[in-house]
Amino acid sequence: MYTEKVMDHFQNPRNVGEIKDADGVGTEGNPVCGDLMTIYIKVEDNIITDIKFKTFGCGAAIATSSMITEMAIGKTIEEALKITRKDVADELEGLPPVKMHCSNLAADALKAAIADYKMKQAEEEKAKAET
Amino acid sequence: MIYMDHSATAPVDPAVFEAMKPYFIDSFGNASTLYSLGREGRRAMESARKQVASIINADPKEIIFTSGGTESDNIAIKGTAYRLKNKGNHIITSNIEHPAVTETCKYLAKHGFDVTYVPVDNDGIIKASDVEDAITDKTILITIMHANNEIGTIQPIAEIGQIAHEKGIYFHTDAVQSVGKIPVDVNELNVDMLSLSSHKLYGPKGIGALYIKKGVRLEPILHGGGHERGLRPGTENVPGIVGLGKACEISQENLEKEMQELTRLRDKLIKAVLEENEEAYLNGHPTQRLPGNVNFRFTGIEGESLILHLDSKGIAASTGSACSSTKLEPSQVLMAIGLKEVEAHGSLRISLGRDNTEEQIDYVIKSIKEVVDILRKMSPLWCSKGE
Amino acid sequence: MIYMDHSATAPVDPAVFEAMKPYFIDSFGNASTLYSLGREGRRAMESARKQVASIINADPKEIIFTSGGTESDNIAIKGTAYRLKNKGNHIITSNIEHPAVTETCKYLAKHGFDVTYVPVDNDGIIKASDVEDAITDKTILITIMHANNEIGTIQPIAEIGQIAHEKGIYFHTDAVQSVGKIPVDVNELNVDMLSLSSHKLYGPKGIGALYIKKGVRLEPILHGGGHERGLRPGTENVPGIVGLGKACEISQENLEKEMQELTRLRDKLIKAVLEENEEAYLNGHPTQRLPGNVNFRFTGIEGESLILHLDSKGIAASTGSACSSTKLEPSQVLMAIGLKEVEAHGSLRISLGRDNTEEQIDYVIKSIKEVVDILRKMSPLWCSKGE
Ligand SMILES: Cc1ncc(COP(=O)(O)O)c(C=O)c1O
Ligand SMILES: Cc1ncc(COP(=O)(O)O)c(C=O)c1O
Ligand code: FES
Ligand code: FES
Repeated sequence: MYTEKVMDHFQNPRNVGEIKDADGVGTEGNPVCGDLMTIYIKVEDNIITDIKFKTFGCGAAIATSSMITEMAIGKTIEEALKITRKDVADELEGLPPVKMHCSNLAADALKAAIADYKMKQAEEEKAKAET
Repeated sequence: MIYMDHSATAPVDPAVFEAMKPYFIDSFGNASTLYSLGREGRRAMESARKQVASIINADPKEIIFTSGGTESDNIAIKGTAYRLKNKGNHIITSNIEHPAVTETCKYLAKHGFDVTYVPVDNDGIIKASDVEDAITDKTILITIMHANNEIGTIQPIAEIGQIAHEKGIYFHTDAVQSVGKIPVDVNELNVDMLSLSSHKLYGPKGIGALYIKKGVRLEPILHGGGHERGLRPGTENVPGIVGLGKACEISQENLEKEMQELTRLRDKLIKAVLEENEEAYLNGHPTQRLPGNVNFRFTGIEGESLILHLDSKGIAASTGSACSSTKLEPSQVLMAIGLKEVEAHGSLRISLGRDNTEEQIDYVIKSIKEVVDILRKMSPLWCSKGE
Repeated sequence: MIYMDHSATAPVDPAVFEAMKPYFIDSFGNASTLYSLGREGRRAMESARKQVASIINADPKEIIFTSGGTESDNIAIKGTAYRLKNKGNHIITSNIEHPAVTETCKYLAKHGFDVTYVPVDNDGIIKASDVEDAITDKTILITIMHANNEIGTIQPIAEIGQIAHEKGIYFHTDAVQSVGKIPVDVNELNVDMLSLSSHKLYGPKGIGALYIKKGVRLEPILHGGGHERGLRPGTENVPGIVGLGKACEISQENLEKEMQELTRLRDKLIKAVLEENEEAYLNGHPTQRLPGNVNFRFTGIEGESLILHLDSKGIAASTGSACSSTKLEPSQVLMAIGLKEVEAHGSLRISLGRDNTEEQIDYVIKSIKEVVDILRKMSPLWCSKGE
């Protein structure tokens, strides 16, 4: 039921792990199936320079996590925010219909990590401004 | 390939295939015709009926052939409900039945019937007294499975049968997972109806049987040419029927030996996996379970990923029942034994069969450890505790 | 043995058997599982679905697999009736349908539905205008067979479909006898549902299909694991499905050639028997009939005796439909074309197939003459006129 590309990313996931001093961390749970994903990003000059993930979930969840990290790395924050679930699924050469929601998980976790980064940025700016 | 999903389906035994073969091309006659070719088919069918009856200690007249376990369950449950609807509208079942039973009960619940779902304990066992307590003067049917398809637990059918019998309530058991795996005797079990399915015991797919105790009357759900005493019309699937008969004969002959060997392999597998993996658990009862059934869960691991990784190592296993393999909800059976959603998503069912060897078990033990380690490395639910 | 009862059932084509073989023992996986073995089964199933769709010019998504013609008919008719019961309760059918349709309609008639049985003319043909006249504003379903199983008459399905279509009424046809025998195109026929059965076209027994036009919604009659879009739950009979697919492919390829050859043999048989035997008659329409179907009656002769005598000469034929071969009532189809009871008891159906040869036809012509003469010698109905 999965494409070869999905199986490749599932079996050899890229960028598995954590980033201890991440600039942004996003965790999303999928209400449909109870799966869970955390994405860690490092950002330098508005560009995602490092990205890692941890996922508890089905084959599609793991493959989409892996895929989105490859797609996001090297992109600016703005570009990364434009990655949609459909882009992830397309890049994997398709997902079975019942598994389309799995790509949500990846897109949402990335957005959450970026939001976390922006929030931290804002806090830092605020702290800077106050001093 | 190492096949360890015998609860989903089993390969046809070569001797079963040999028995079926003549009925495809040579003795292909319609069993309801008058001429010799048709009579050959009928004779073969009637001797298969004896073989099926024998494995459950029934009379051949008490067996009708169906297209499989699902149809047998449907005929038994709807057949009773429609027949006895003027007597009462209450049905008792459990909360760990196969969808063939659960969905049929849900359907009836939408059409004027009341259904009580008796719970199981944390080991997955039903208490006969809970069934007894659920009985009302409107109860017309109790349907409780003999052995569960996911966690392999064996239910106290004889005890429940005794109760049903005393109260004069029809009692059906779905024995799709137990026939050919453990002793099944319709008299000892005190059942009025019993479903079985050929492909679970090394027979062909698309054929099953329903035991209907003498005197029990059911309303048919299919209508047509009056075959199988009007309860199951349609041109008889002679090769399928012959295959089912032969499969029953072989399973009956080897039952004792096979039970012993599978129990030994099962217990070895359970012991090793629980020892070698942190936070690994056995779902279901430790001993009151099918000889070939093992069902694990591993904290922080999701079932589908486990299955896919094992597949790439050449091992075929499953998360639970085959029908739910493309569904997203957690297993109802695992929820019923009190697991949390996230735990219920992480199960691995390994169901052994007569073709499995000790070396295969060793390889599976090793592979599970490897896969569990890989998946835990990428699990956000594990890292938080592991290191 | 000379087999001339192909309308009852046909032998499995050796190429069909070869196609099925791998799915019994090697690729036996449950088609609903995740691992490779299960995926093999699913792929085989989906390519069989294409083959079945192709022979009736449908989309593969419009095909569900069932356990045979009887179940297909039941799902179509009950599925529509239960689904649309709030819209209306009137069903139109004919008086020459197979019991799978007739008995289903009778059952519904006992449960609040009104059924109109449209008559046939003396040749066994339904008039489309009679169907039109029977329509009321409560009509929810018309179910008329494509080709009759006893007398082989081919009905004006496209014309009836046109009428049903214009009035927005669901139209089902039982095409169990026609698929693989004459061209069947669901678009040309204007049908919403169409039943077919594998063993009638050299496929295995115990498998069939139902075409359900895109957009048509039915209530299932079996409940369970959600297979076949929830309309036909139960572990998929992969070898059976593969066999049906292959059988469709072969029949589609050879259709034109086979029709021509069978029509030639049929007409030779009809001509010779009517010429050589006194008071021999053809039941059904002389040309608007299945290429392989012949149905005779001989004054003063009872059908069962005829069949048994022919059997002892090595010829397998039948009195009519196989399901009624052990019943005592005269054929409803023959009564419907206006025969007297005693005539309706005396029929001989010879249904030819792709394995029959010219020499066999010659032998059958000779044998019929001999048997008719023997039986007439001992018939009180004949001696009174003959000499
Ligand atoms: C306990 C139980 N009941 C019923 C069934 C249905 O049997 P089948 O798939 O042969 O219709 C199964 C297997 O699928 C089962 O495990
Ligand atoms: C016209 C017709 N409809 C339905 C059926 C039923 O098909 P099956 O016996 O495969 O269920 C038959 C044959 O028996 C038939 O000839
Ligand atoms: S099934 Fe939920 S993320 Fe894949
Ligand atoms: S005399 Fe034999 S069936 Fe009537």
